[in-house]
Amino acid sequence: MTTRGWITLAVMALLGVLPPLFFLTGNPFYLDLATRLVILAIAAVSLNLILGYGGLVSFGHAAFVGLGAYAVGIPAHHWLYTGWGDWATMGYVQLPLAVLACAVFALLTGLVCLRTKGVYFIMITMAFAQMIYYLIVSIEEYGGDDGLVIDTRSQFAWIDLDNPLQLFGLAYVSLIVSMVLVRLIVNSRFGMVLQGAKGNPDRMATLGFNVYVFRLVAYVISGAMAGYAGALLGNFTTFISPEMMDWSRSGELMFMVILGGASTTVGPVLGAVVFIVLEEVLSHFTIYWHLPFGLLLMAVVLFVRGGLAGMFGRKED
Amino acid sequence: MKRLMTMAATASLLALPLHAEPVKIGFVTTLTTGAAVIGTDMQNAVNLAMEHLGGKAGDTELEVIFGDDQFAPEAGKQVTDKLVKQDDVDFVAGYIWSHVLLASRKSVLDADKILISANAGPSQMAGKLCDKNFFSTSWQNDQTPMAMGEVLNRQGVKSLYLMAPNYAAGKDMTAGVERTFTGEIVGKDLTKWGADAQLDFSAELAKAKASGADGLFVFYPGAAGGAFVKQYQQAGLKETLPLYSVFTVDAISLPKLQSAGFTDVIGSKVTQEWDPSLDNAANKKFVTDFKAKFGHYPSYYGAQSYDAIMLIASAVEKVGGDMSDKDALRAALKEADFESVRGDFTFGNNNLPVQNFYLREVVEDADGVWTTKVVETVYENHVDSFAAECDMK
Amino acid sequence: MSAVLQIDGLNKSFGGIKATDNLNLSVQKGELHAVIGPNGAGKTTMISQLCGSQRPDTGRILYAGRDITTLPPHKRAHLGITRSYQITSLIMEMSVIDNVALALQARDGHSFRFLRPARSLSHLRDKAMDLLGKVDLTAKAEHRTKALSHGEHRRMEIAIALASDAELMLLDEPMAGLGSHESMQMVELLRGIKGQHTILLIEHDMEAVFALADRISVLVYGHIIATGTPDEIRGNEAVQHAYLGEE
Amino acid sequence: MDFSLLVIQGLNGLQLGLLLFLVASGLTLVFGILDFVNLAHGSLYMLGAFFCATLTYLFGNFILALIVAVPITGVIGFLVERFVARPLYARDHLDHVLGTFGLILVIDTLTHLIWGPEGLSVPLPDWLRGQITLWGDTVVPTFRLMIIGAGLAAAAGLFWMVNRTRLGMLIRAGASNRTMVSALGIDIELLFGLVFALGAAMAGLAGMLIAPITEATIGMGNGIIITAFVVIIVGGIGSIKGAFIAALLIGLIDTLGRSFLDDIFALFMSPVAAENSAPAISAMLIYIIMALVLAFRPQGLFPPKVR
Repeated sequence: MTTRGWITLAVMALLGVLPPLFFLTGNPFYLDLATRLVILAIAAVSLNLILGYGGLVSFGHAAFVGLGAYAVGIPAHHWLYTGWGDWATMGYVQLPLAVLACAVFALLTGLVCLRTKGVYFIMITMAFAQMIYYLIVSIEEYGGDDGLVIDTRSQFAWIDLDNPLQLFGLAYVSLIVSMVLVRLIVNSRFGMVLQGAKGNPDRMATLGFNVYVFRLVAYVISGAMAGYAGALLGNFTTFISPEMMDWSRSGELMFMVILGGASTTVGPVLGAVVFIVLEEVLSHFTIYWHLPFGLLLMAVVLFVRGGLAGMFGRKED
Repeated sequence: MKRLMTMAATASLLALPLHAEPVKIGFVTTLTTGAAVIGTDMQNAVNLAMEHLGGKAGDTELEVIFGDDQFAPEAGKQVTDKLVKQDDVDFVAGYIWSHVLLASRKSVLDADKILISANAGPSQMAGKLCDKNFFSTSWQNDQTPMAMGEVLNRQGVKSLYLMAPNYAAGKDMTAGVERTFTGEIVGKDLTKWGADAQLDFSAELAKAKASGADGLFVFYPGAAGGAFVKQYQQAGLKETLPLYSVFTVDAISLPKLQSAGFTDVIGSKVTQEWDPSLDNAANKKFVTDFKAKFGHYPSYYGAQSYDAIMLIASAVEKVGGDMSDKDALRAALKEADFESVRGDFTFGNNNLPVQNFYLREVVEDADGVWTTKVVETVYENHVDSFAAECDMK
Repeated sequence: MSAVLQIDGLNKSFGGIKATDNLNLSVQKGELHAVIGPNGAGKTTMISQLCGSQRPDTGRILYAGRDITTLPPHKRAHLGITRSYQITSLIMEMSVIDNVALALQARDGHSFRFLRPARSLSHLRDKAMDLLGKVDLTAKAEHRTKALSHGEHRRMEIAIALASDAELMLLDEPMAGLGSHESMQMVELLRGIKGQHTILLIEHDMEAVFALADRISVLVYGHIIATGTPDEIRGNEAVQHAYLGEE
Repeated sequence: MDFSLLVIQGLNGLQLGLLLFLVASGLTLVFGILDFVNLAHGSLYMLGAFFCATLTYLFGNFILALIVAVPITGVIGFLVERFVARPLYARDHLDHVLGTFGLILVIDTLTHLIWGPEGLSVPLPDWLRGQITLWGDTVVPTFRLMIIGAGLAAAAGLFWMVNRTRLGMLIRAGASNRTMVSALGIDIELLFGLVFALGAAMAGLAGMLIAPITEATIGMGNGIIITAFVVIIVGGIGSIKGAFIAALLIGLIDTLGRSFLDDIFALFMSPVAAENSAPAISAMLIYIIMALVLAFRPQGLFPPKVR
């Protein structure tokens, strides 16, 4: 196994074992922190599919996360206040709804966004995210700017999401599944085309690939995965506000991917770990924690090419 | 043997208060972004209260841990979670913003801790979502603008234009003035709020002027207040469209308005439940010491935060530092047996204060510093409109 | 003989400069047709229009009798047109064999497969190894493309063009930047595939062109001034004047 | 709606549009010539406001402070180019976005540390505090007219510089062809630094002009930077003319949307729903416009001729 492989294994093992230990030793907050971390890592993994492997710099990925969370919050809200049936709180309804809503949103916006290139793509993905942001703000029923309290978590027969350990477990397993899924996709024939299009879209077109369609499919898959992460996030925070879709949140997801190492399996997870832990540690010491944080961000961009995962061994995937 | 055990038990009971853990208070407010100016004022008042208490409630040590909500509900909820779960605080107090309080509410109440608002007063939490563990040392959002509506009626204002930020409290505030104002509301604008709030009100002011209203009612807390008042003066609306504001012209915005020389604000009238000129011993001590220590007048945010700490201290002292008996603790809190800067302090059925609301006027004090003084009492022992919707007795 | 490629009155300008000026050309099935011309004659612009990455302002391009003037590149590829690039245009981050396998994958049409690892598909891998053998790159198959030499890149281009098994191959200066030994290798390589595909070869290396081509067209200022066998072109005065004379 | 209100809102929109142009012009120059995405451009706008506020208190004169603060902001821009932007030129846009995102955090926090959280208000001289009567009861604040005047003057100066001077010629040449400029034997690094400084000074000026209205506050740049990006994308990256037209367009649409959208919505929905949704929808308008423009003209309204 490669160095990178060992690191992946070590990171995932620690991530699976430490948080429950924290919980059992009377530090429930650290389990919460880890749950948030793992959920954001899923979103980062999904972003890595298009950003890392596809070369599509989406600056609006937080919109999918937010939409996914609202797909949990809105049915739960109607269940409580407007008498929707119990089906509205079922996880089997809410999670697929989150995935589907984000897939549709990705399809519709991707159709337009993918016509553009480079920085135009960066900005138009952000523009669509801002539109969704303001759309949610304008809907008074769902709390507008104030956000929406999710009174009931998604209901499943076999798992109780009100139990922090079980919620973490679900998030952790989801993370592993999403990592495996992305790895399979990028190594498949589809993934080869996607990566080829990142390296040289003109060449791919002359070979006979309709690059636009491949990118669109990747964009939809990535959006749907981020939506799933959003649904988990909604269940975790039991609160959702448009703030979650702000462009700076999309920037944070991008940072996680780049910090950890784009187009590597473990990169986004590593990035999420470092990001969340640093945020927690620095903000513990000072309210001015954005200063060291920003300096670090600049240092990573300036000096650490290929992210943290890039520092260990050659890129093999 | 049995006697020995009893003695040991008695001894340990006696020893308990001495060795007891300090009672921890989490205090959530805004310490970063432009709104940190409010948070800093609250933080100062809390520290002053702790100083006045000598860090103790009776024999029990008090410890305050501050949390920064970054002016965002999600961040506020996160920091609340941390205070509840990691720092294991017994009280969570503070909260400037209604939407932050609404987002954080569940985290505190689900853990069976005591939640005390030192400012935010969203209507839901006074009514349907009232809770035996939730107390407030401020008000319900609607009350202050209701008092203003009453003042407007008395002054014979016939039509009114409303402006407020587009968030929970902004909606409550406009609803409040509409509740009591008997004239006509000719227009209303809700503007973008949050970390990148709209601060240029040119379009809205032009609309307000064109509406031909007799008066302009606004609610712009914090830094936005100063910005609004300036633009109001620059637009020259003082004669044609008199300004009636709540939570906008205060000890936060006045120093900046004074330094920038916006003299138009002198004489403008606002409603509030507290004023630095209120004549009681606790208030005199608070205002004098605050000014001595921080060099400027405290705001009502500070006053309410001071009261929140004093309320907690009174209850902790009553139960002898024993945080395990929640019923006793709640009863002690409900008695509100402390020296409030507002004078007498009593809770209504929904654990919100039943209190006076005053009309106050911006004046220059003896040292030439701009501040406010009480003109008249608008409401006496006012109960908020949502108390009836609360199930608690 | 039938014309595989027929170009009628093609025009393309960039901000006042006519890169292609009323260009007419016909390429017969199975021939190796070379296009020569001085620098800036508009050779690459012509290729770009043929493969669809640029659109002509006016004119028509017929492929096997069908009008393909407005077809996007990937559709032309499906019809059997492939190109190599003058400036090496490979996917540098990928391995050599992956580059070739992608070209094969493009042809076999099963690219919306999401789960099965592409590198485990023997029908693609084996064929790719065969092609790499043809261009003498077997030993470098698993190397990263970036790490290869310029000459090796040029040979990869040919392997990729072969992989697409195209009816019409547009080769844009395959000898560009090659040393004399490498050039000879390339000539041999092209001689080996000549006749199996219709080839439109754009090349500066006169020796190679006259050794390989069945017919030659001379492009000057975006316009074809002469077409004929190598001998005819050698003897053409206009060509000598306009082009060979300048050399 | 009456005519007088429409005129006033038009002026308000013009004022917003001109401020946007001042921010966007630097952004589009830096983007067009240096091919550098500078998210931290908004921080220069904020720094301009804070410098101007501090100097106003120091000198006791707003105009003097403005004149001194503009070059200071330019110098800051020059330094940002030297130490942050230059090492990133060879990288892709993603690295630019992340690097300057970090810079925003740093500058915002430093501002908090230096000037405190409460922000600074900027006192205006008496002659700028009043109002000017256009006709009848149509009055506008003097200072807002000054913003319009200063904005137009700065725009005219920029157009003159870009179209009539040697530096401008180089800038235009650089926007369409970088290699050509370096082939001309120009000190390309100095040119880049100057372009960055010029952009910073323009953004700083915008911050200085808005500060007496809204105060200098932390994070004030983060709202405008996104709008400025929308402006340059709609206008076409690298095009000053495009930035100007798009800025005015977006300034007007935003202002008119805020002014009249709730009345329009009230025609087909309940007044309460209209009040609540109108502000958000009017905020959405500019993004909708951007998406529409990009959907039909993926390079913006005035794409640079050759890239």
